[in-house]
Amino acid sequence: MADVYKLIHPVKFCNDYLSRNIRPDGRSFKQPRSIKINVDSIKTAEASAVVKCGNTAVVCGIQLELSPPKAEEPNVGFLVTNVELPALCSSKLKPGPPSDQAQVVNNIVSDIVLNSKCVDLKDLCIVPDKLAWVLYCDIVCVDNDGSLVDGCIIALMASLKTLSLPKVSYDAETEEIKVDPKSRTKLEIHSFPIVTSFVVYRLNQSNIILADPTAYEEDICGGSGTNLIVCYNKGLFCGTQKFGGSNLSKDCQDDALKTAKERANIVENIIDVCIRNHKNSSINE
Amino acid sequence: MRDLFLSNCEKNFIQKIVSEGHRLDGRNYNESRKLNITFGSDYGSCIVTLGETKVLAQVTCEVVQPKQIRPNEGILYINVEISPMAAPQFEANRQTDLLVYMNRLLEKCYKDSKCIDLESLCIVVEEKVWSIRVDVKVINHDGNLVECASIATLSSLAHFKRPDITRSGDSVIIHTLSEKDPIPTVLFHYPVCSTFAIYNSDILLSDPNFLEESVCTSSTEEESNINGGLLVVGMNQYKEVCLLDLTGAAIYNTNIVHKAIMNAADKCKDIVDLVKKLIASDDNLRQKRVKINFSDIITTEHKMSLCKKDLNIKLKNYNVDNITKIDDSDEEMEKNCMEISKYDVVSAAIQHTAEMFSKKGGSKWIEISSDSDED
Amino acid sequence: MPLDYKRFNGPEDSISYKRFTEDYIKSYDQLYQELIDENGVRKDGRAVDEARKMFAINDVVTQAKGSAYIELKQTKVVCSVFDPREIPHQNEFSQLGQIYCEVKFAPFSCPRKRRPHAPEAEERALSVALRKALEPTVCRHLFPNFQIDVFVYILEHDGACLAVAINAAGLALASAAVPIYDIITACTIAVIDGKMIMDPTEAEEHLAIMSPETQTNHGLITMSTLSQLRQITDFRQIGSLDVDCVTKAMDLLQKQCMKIVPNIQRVLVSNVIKYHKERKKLEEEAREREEALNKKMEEWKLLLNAG
Amino acid sequence: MADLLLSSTEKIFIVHGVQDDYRSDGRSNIDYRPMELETEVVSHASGSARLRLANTDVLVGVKTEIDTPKPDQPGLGKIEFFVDCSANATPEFEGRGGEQLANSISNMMQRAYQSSQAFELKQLCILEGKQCWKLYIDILILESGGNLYDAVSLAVKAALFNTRIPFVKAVLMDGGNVDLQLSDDPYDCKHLDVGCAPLLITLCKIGDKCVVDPSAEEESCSVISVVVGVTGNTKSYCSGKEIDSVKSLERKCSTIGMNGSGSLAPQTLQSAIMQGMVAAESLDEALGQALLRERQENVILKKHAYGFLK
Amino acid sequence: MDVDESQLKDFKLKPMKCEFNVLSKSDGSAILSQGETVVIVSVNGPLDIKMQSQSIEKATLEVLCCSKGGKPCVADRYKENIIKQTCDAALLSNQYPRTGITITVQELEDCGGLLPCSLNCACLALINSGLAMRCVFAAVTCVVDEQGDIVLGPSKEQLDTARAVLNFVFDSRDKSLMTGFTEGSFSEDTYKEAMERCRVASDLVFAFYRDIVKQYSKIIA
Repeated sequence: MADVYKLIHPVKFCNDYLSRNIRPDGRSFKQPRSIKINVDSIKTAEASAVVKCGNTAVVCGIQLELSPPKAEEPNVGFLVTNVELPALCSSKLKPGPPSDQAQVVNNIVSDIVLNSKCVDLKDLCIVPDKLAWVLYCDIVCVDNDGSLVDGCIIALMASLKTLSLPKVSYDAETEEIKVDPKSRTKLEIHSFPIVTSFVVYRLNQSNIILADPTAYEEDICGGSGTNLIVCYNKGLFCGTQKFGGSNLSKDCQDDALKTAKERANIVENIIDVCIRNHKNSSINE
Repeated sequence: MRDLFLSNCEKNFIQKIVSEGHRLDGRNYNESRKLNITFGSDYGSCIVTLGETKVLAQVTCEVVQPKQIRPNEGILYINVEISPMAAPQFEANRQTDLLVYMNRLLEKCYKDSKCIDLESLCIVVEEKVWSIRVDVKVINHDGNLVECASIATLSSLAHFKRPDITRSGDSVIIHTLSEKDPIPTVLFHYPVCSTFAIYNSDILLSDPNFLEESVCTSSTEEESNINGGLLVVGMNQYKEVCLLDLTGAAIYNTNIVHKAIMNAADKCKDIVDLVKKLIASDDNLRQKRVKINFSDIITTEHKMSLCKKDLNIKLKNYNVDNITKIDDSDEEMEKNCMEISKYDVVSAAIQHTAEMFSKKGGSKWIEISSDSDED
Repeated sequence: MPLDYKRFNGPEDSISYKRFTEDYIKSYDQLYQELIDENGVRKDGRAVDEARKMFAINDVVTQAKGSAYIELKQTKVVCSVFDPREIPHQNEFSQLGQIYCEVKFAPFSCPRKRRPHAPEAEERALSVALRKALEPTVCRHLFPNFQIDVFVYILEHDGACLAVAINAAGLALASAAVPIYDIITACTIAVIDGKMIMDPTEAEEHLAIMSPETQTNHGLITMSTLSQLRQITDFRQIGSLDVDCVTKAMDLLQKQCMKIVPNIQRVLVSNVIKYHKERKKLEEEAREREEALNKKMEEWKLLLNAG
Repeated sequence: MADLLLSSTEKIFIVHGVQDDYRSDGRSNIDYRPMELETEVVSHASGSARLRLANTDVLVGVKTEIDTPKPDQPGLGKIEFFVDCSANATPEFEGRGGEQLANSISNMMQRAYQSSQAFELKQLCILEGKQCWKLYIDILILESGGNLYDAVSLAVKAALFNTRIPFVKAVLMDGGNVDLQLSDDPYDCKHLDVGCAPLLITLCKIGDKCVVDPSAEEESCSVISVVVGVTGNTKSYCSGKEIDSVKSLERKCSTIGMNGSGSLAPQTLQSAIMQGMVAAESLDEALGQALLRERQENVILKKHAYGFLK
Repeated sequence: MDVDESQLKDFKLKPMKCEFNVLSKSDGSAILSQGETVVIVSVNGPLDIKMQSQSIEKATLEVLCCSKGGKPCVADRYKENIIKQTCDAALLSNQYPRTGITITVQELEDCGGLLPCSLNCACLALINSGLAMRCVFAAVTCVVDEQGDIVLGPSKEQLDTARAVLNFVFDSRDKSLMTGFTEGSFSEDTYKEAMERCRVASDLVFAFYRDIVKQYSKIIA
């Protein structure tokens, strides 16, 4: 019965719930969905993480390659992030080259990584002007049920935190490169950006914000994807994006910033615990 | 591209007034619209306006690996884009016939005529060369895109300066503009295209606007249009033909091509002179550290958009002088012949026949004639 | 290759670091010894004819009509199936429904190299093979002029990925309630040096395709079957095998495919049971609510009558 | 594949004919249609062949190029197949219509040539890890009258047999550069060893039976066909004294695939494979003889080229 | 048409110059310079579009951003998205169901602050096109410099050295936030202060809009 109602009167269905201070999936307005993280589950990647935020499932894998650095910036390596939204993750996507929406998400994720300066690209240079690491971070969405950017950043950070670089020796004379995959050094991560997404919903002449929205809630609120993305990084904000949806009032904004801050601490903890557990279990093995 | 339809009324009207010696905007047959070239703050960026037609061109360069068959030559790449900004009938990111046609014409005119010294763009043979890319963007399409785009391409190429480089051993250092003065591109000659609309197979309209272009290439209901077409002539400042292209119905009158070439020769020289003059003055200003910016093109001119001043319909002034001037193109032609060039084109005594001979000997007589008269 | 303007690109000439490690190139014999010891026990401890343990669940992708995730140790595959939709850009009526299949590898899925984002020959070949396998399975006459989209995403490739993709697609089709004739199952066998190796890993597959110096049999076979109907929907062999070897492998594959069927069935049945239970619970709750409401109504009525 | 419009009565006629081992053009179920083969038809290619199998017409050109070998296979050359379904062949190939068929044919060929027992890629190596030959095999389908796989594989084998690659000496210079020395004499070439190159045999299941070399009409009566790639016997491709020095090799399957939307019973598949092996054997021998004769004629008689006029 | 600098109290924006009707073939067009950054925008619509992209509820908005030279890239899609979502919220697009509206943005000069300039120019072009709008909008940029001070209307050098760049787009009716996007890191207080300052500064932009429209409407009348 509820399904039919939802299908034929999507807005009213949502209104009915929200006017009773509850969301269609039973959460309160600012309550995010539960998060599950699994690191290093994909062996073909150098580092990897699988993250589930509610139904949204994201897999991130990092692969390492070597390349001479750019002529303009000889002491800088490369960090290439790409978010892939394959057709299987949502009924709105069709197979083919990335849609506009996928490119927008891709750009947001890459901007956050750059803005937060979590990886110092100079760390990735091996021999200036000759050799540098290229980190290919591919983030694949397997199930898109809203708040995609949150999941992407969590997956990316969890995998970056577990990444270690093998030792490379470069012979300047013969230009010969040797890599020893057994002796590895951990990549230093300088910051810890965590993203929380919101949608702004207009309900009876006033605006409310919903944290960590599902795909259905995103649709209802208009625009494409989430309306407000707040990135919190160790005491500072590094990037807020608001577009589409209803206008944001001051109260809502304060609420959103507060929620994002709280959630960032929790998520940070979850990732750390998860990585620690993984390390312990691998030692025990 | 969405189809654009012309009413028969419009077509017939235009056909009629043209055959009576008028044009909708009051111009003479071989009168061009106002040409305006503005340069931007970067080297190699310019906006060219020809009447209401506006084209933006930007030249960029990067270091790439040369092609295997031409290891010591740089690469010139021309890319035309027509966005919905040009006119509502265009769709974004769609390859239209017009786009392909324009790209090809510009390539013929600038790449195939070898106007750029590609060898000077070589840095290290087989390894590094400059690749010069010209992006031509149509901002407003009111006819005669080819001419406007070609002037834009030429001006931006002539205006462009690439960063200087120093080679030390294996490595190549690319200097920023502040470190070392950039180098201009070497152009052997300055080709420019001009378009003519052909009406009734003997009337040439130079610089046709959008309406005139569409009418002369479309067919009316009663008579399938066999007499109209668009003729593009590309010529350089030495009055050498670099490009000749005809769309629409075939001409059965060779004279018209000669007439067009005569007209184009003069016009192209004027345009090239103007481009050179403007670039020189632009250079002067830059040396005086005057800031040049596209914001200079913002004026209050267009405030009158809905008043008569901006409407492009005008009645021609019936001056006795003006009327005689229309038909004396033949005299003008002969005057042109006196100019120094590698080739001279002389219209011969027999109608429909012209001889072309080279000054430096070689093959003496090349006869171009229409078969009908030879018989 | 033209640059992809719709993604971020790394430098053009980057190479995986594995190229510069010491043991990048190994000879055939070296690899052989690594993978199979003299007692015929494989690197991961399996016997030659032993398949890997399979983990399968369905309805993992909530946005899809039906979906499945199958794991054969390191091989991990997700598949989702969407509602039938009208065949796009088609001007002729098609009597039979069509199946559109797309197999994609994640960029990080392969141990040897980074996969490019743009579809490449191998992905296209796998997509065709998957469609070939599924076409005889689905009752296509039930939805003329419509197509069903089947998307398979390979998260990690450690051998037998086509077989796993087919199994996953079969499970996803079933959970999407698409009418099918029978449950489709598939598996792969590798022949190395004449030995039949069931359900090979990526390293074993690589060795099976590599050509030995001797003229022994080597190759790979993937077969998909409809076990109840005793039909083969697709059969793909590569390498160099004599006829006896092919026949023998076919028997083994058939048996193995049969073994997978109950597993798939169990997943499907458990799902139905789960759904049924949930439904019952919901109905129960609804009834309780109604009863409570009725009771209140009665009370009100009593009050009203009394007042 | 080319969709012919056949009425159901026509289809029944064909199916019944196959049942009685008597096909609509008078052949039995194991007969091939007449073939015409000519090599060296494209003068700019290193090797070429044109094959006409009744109404199916295929042109194959082999181009050679020097390339660097793959890093994980330093001692092997490269071979690549490209199929072009020309819109001349049938109107359905217009635009991107033939793309899928072209892909599946080139895929099948690539797989058939994968094993070293089918085609020895080592013979294309110039200098291990540095230089090798890369063969581009361009297949043009000029007319499609059924049984494209078989025709393509025959033409490819003929074109490879006809291919000559120049002798090249490679010397490793200081600093890892390679110096290539090419002989001045353009006739200083070697032939490739293609004796064991595979042939693809299509077995089309019509009714209960499988037929070889189906015509376009027969293909439209069938929902499933099996394609078997069978390696050749080097012996059939040697002349004179060489025959004794070459060991006769057992024929093997280098690839098996299925086409069409139907399915098969295991027994049918097995018998189809067996049938394919038998057909391949006679086909391979016939091809060998024809090619040897053609080569001899080329050398001795200055053979008259027919080209496409015939 | 420059904004009178004496009008500004303790802050100033970059001088703005604008012209309407620059393109004869577009339904609405505007060219705007903010400092040295120049953008031209054309608006076409309501247009007839393909059945597939039609919506029965409202007009389909399509935004195209063209950089001056070189190749398209992912960042262009991001800009398009921001402009699209902002214009979508400002337009009364449900008045034009089953049609399309195309906004094309062409960069002419980029000396920092291209996207805010594009947004303002798009708004002006929409005004010029005469499409029904719910409100107009103004984009204002400010940077947090190395000392932690907030600077409105930054120059190119200030943008390059800034610790953070914050852009806000405000609604003309109640000055509420329609769109916002930032670069770099900043504290919550800085964020709020920057937003308030930009909110006040948006008045200048709206005044500029009014000024322009007045000038043009006088002539038409």
